[in-house]
Amino acid sequence: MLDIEGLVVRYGAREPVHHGVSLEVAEAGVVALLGANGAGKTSLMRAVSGTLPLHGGSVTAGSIRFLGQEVAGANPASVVAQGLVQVPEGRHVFGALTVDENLDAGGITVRSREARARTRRQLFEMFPRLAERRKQRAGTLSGGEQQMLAIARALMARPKLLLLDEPSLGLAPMLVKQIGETVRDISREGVPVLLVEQNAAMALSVAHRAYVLELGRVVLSGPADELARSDEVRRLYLGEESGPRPGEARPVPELDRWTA
Amino acid sequence: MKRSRPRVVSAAALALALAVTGCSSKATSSSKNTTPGVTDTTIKLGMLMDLSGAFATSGKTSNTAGQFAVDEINAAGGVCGRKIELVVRDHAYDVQKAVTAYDEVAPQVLGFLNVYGSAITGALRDKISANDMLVGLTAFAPTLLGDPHLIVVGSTYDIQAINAVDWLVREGKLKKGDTLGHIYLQGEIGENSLKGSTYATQQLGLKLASQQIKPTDADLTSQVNAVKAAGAKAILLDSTAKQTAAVVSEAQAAGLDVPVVGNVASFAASLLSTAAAPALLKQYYRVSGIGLLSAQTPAVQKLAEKWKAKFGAQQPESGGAVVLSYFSTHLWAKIIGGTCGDLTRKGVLAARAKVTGFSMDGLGPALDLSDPAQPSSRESQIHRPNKSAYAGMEMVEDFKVSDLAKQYQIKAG
Amino acid sequence: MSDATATAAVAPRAVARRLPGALLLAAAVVVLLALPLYLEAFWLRIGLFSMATAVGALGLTILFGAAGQLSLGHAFFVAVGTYGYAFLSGGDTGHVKGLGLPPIVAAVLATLLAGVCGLLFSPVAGRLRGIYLGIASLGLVFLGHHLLLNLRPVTGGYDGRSVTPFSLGGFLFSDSSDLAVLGVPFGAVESLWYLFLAVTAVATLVARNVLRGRPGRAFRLMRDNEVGAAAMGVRVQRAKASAFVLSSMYAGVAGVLTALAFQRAVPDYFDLGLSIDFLAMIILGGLGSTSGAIVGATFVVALPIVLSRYADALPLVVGPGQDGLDASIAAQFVYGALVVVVMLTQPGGLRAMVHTLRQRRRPPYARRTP
Amino acid sequence: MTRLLELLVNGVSLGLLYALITLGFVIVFKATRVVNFAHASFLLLGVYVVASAQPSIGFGAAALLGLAVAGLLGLATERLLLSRVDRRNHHAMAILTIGLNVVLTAELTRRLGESVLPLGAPWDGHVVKLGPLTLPLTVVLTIVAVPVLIGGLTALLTLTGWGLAMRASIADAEGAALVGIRLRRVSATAWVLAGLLATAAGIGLASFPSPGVSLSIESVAIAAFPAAIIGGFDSLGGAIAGGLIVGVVQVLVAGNQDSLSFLGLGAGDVVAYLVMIVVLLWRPSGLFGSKEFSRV
Repeated sequence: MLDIEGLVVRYGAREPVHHGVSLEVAEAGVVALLGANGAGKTSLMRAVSGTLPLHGGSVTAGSIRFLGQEVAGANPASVVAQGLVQVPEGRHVFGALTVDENLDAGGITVRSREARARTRRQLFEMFPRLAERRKQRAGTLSGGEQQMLAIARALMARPKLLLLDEPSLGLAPMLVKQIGETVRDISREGVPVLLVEQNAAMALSVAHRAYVLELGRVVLSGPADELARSDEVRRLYLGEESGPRPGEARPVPELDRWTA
Repeated sequence: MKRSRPRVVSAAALALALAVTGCSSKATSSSKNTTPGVTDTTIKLGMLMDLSGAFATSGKTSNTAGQFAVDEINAAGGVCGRKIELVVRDHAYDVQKAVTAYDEVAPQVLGFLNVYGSAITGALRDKISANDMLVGLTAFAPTLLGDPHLIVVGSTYDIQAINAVDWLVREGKLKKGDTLGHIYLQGEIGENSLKGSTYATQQLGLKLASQQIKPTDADLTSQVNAVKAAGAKAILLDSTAKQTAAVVSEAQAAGLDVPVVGNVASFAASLLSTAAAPALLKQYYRVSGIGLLSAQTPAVQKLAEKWKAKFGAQQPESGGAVVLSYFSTHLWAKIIGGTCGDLTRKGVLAARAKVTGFSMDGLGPALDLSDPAQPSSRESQIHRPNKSAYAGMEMVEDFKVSDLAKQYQIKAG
Repeated sequence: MSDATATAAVAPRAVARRLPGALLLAAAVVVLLALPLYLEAFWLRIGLFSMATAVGALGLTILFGAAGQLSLGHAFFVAVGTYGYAFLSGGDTGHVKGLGLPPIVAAVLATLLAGVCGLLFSPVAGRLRGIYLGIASLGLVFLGHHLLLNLRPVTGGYDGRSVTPFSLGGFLFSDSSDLAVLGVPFGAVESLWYLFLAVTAVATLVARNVLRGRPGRAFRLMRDNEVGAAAMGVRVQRAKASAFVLSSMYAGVAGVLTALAFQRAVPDYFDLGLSIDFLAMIILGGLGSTSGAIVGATFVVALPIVLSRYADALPLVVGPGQDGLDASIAAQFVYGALVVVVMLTQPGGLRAMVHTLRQRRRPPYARRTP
Repeated sequence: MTRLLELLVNGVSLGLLYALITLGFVIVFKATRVVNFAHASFLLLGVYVVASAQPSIGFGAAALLGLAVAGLLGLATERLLLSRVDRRNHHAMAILTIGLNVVLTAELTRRLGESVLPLGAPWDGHVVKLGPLTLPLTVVLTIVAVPVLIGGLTALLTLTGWGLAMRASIADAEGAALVGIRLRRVSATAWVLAGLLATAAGIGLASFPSPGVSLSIESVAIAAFPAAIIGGFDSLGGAIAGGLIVGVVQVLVAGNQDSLSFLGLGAGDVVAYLVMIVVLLWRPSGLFGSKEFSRV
């Protein structure tokens, strides 16, 4: 459904973030993309959703095809129109707007009023907390509630594929678990999910397939359960042994600005 | 490397400096034998005007009228057997540009026919006296008196205010015990005018209610209301032309149905096409120390014809600026004509004091420049707007000096 | 390219690359020193204004370029320098008072006074960011203008006050000095040229050291991330205040120089337009760089004046008083359009443009990625 | 008492016009993070077009033309200039508007000079008596029309999809892009709105008893700066409140010059900035502003 091939992203004149990343998301299920901070995960998500220019970046090589259509370099609105919706890292809910208005905005590309109302009802069943707080400003919600809202807002657009960028970031372990369940629910409802996570344990527990990105390259890929058992992943991402490998550089400091 | 750099620099600098300074052209050209701006055939005079800034219309008008006079003088053979040439520079009412333009023009000219703008004159005063330059002004501030380098043509703002108050009383528009409202601009015009109105109201047993405004103020409702609350029976107004329109309309809006007398700069012909026109025609008068472009004397008619010949139906915004510039250019010719034997800046300064009875019928009052500490005249005219008069103004009262203005003591600044 | 790396041990290639630079600098210094012997007062005056403005721009580029504090109040601090000098060095004339201090003392005190004003404003500056700070400081310009008009005994009101010529060790920097060098009479502009050159050079060196040294790093850290800077041991409030005070003192020096260049202090010069011009200068030149500030200042100051002078020679532009496009308006058009074009093509300013050109010319091995 | 009331009414009317100017300024800033230094010249250009077209096509059509030209100028600024700059480089964009302002001001100065162009509005020259108060009709119309205009704008922003898109982009640009809102379109509308609001305010400022359109109107529009700050940049309500506060304070101070002489003469303009600094010391992001916005 989503085919990325040989992707290279650059921010201005800086060194490219990727060195030809390729990955694939199937028609159903959850695909996890793992990697340390600075590996290029967020840039990859931005490349797919078309928001790279907002951060001064661009796709300089490779292709991103969604349902056979090239989307690399397309603007975010047309990407959304094609059914590819992203929940960004850091949630980016509309703090000054109410929960209801956030959901309205999420469904802004859906023409049918009736369809919007139906989706909203379903979402309120899925996230009862949001229904309770529908008149409240999103900025006043807790972190976990904001994450739920961000996901619900994306689902309002009735996506064909949902991209989730670091949904567990900054959340308490219990909430992380809840997010994992939500992701599983969404894919069960028939919406495939590309999940980008630093929290490999959670991601691998819900994903079917996974890719591991390191310094702009895919270094590992395969079925999630196999990866979860591999030594490398266990050591590096599941925290069974701490500290980076010798020789593995920390992210280039200049890149922090762009990926933070 | 880092340490060696200054040595390289200074050595090279020294060598080059020695090589270079041997042949400075500036050294030879700056011999002081000849007077700047004077050759056997020409006399150059400078003009520093605002031709592109906020007062560009006035600047251009003065420039044109000055050129009319110069052409006339040259056609009649020039002065001291030499033709007058103008060196015009635009300062756009920007002090920095004015100072550089002065530096550029000063070495080329005998004197300045006109330097426009009080801020500009202020910035240049020290240089002007250092250069023994004689400078004509488009300003009537008594604070400019006492400096032999500056020419203030005609009566000063304070005297004009006194004459205006005197006229209001003579016409019965103000009676003893009445209140005069005075709305005045912060700056040399308004504050000097206030001295005059304060003096006149004291002498004539009137009360004064004054309100200060800034040149940039557009909404003057509160000032007008304040004057109204003080019970003013007439308003003396020192403002820009735009503000005049605002004041008369706001007075009308506030139901304050009293005469408004403005100074010479407070009117522009285009105001008569604005919404303020009815109020202006009804209430507004102008006091002026120089002549009126629609006056019926031959000298004035000749000038008006020149303007018509050049601009056709397009009448000047400010008839006063046309008259003043033309009049003072002729005055300059008179001054220079008095020192043909000594065409130097010092000679010109001395010649200025010899002019005691210069007049041109209807263009201006008889001028006496002998004492720089006294105004060259104490006479004023009163004008009022009239759509059919040339440049929008007609005569109410010809040049006259009030007794009050005669005895008024000016403290030169 | 820090100087610390350019020790004697550096490969000969690096030395070879730097040598032309040193010679260029030497040539520039010679030319600058010799100019008063050749140029007329008009050009020297432009130079004086440019240098005075450049010093002010240096201060703003430290404040805004490095520390990220947007100030639209720079004109105010320049005014403090100008009037401070005029008041402290001036004598009593009529209603206008003065303390009659020796000019050099007055100049130093005026600079400190501007710094103190900056310090007084720093509680506000420290609390505000971005556009809030920009407009709050804009308030200073209006407040300052109001004070200039109303504090008559100090400022002389709308008419301004004259400025005591500078003197140092008995030498008077004015037209009444009898000094002549190689037959060229040294009046105010010629002698002030050297004074300004010296002050500008010192100001540039200090600014360069500040920007390249520890304070500059602290400022930039603070600009990019206050919390991060605090975590790295930068005392944010103090660093902000010191950036503000330093920049105010630069403005103060610029003010003193402006006073000397004008030979008179007039209130209307210190308006919002001046503050905005300062901002345009440093961004046109290249934000946060000393050379950018100087180039930007020279450009903004000189362009309208030079264009007016050569109006006759330019197509479409008419001389003063003729009908058509006035030189001064044309200068405004060119200035405005250039600002737009530079921002469209080189948002990094003229300095970035030079940098790109230089990189293009340089052989590939010398090219560095920034 | 009557006088105080008159001053107050005049102040409110002026304040409402400031509010319109400030609204446009704030909307652009919120939608694009650009400080529009050319805002005052947008206003002057719009109202200049009205005044110069009015003799030949009548006031109504001229007003529409003026609004259209200013709106188009806003659109062109966004489309032709700002959209070519990296949208994160707010400094470059702000400086670009400075350049634009220089060009516009130069051209308008050249055209207007010292002259005053009559606005030709049908309410010019009319005075209304309301009990003891004598007020220009303009003042009364302003007090009625501006709230209606602001109400209409608020309704558009809260009730329509366009308004939702606008508010969502203002709240979080990236979030808005990710739900399919076209940010370019939103910025373009913000710039068009700025031009329209500025011209509307300009028509008020140039109306009787003001004699017409002249250069000084531009300096009046600068009062939008402190007004925007007093209100707090991220609240439209704040823009309105800020405008009102500045208008009322200015008129009251100017009207009581005599008793306030210790402030120095002509304190009316300065006092807005004094209020602003006091407000900022108390609340660093204005009366209604929220914290994040001062972090721009």
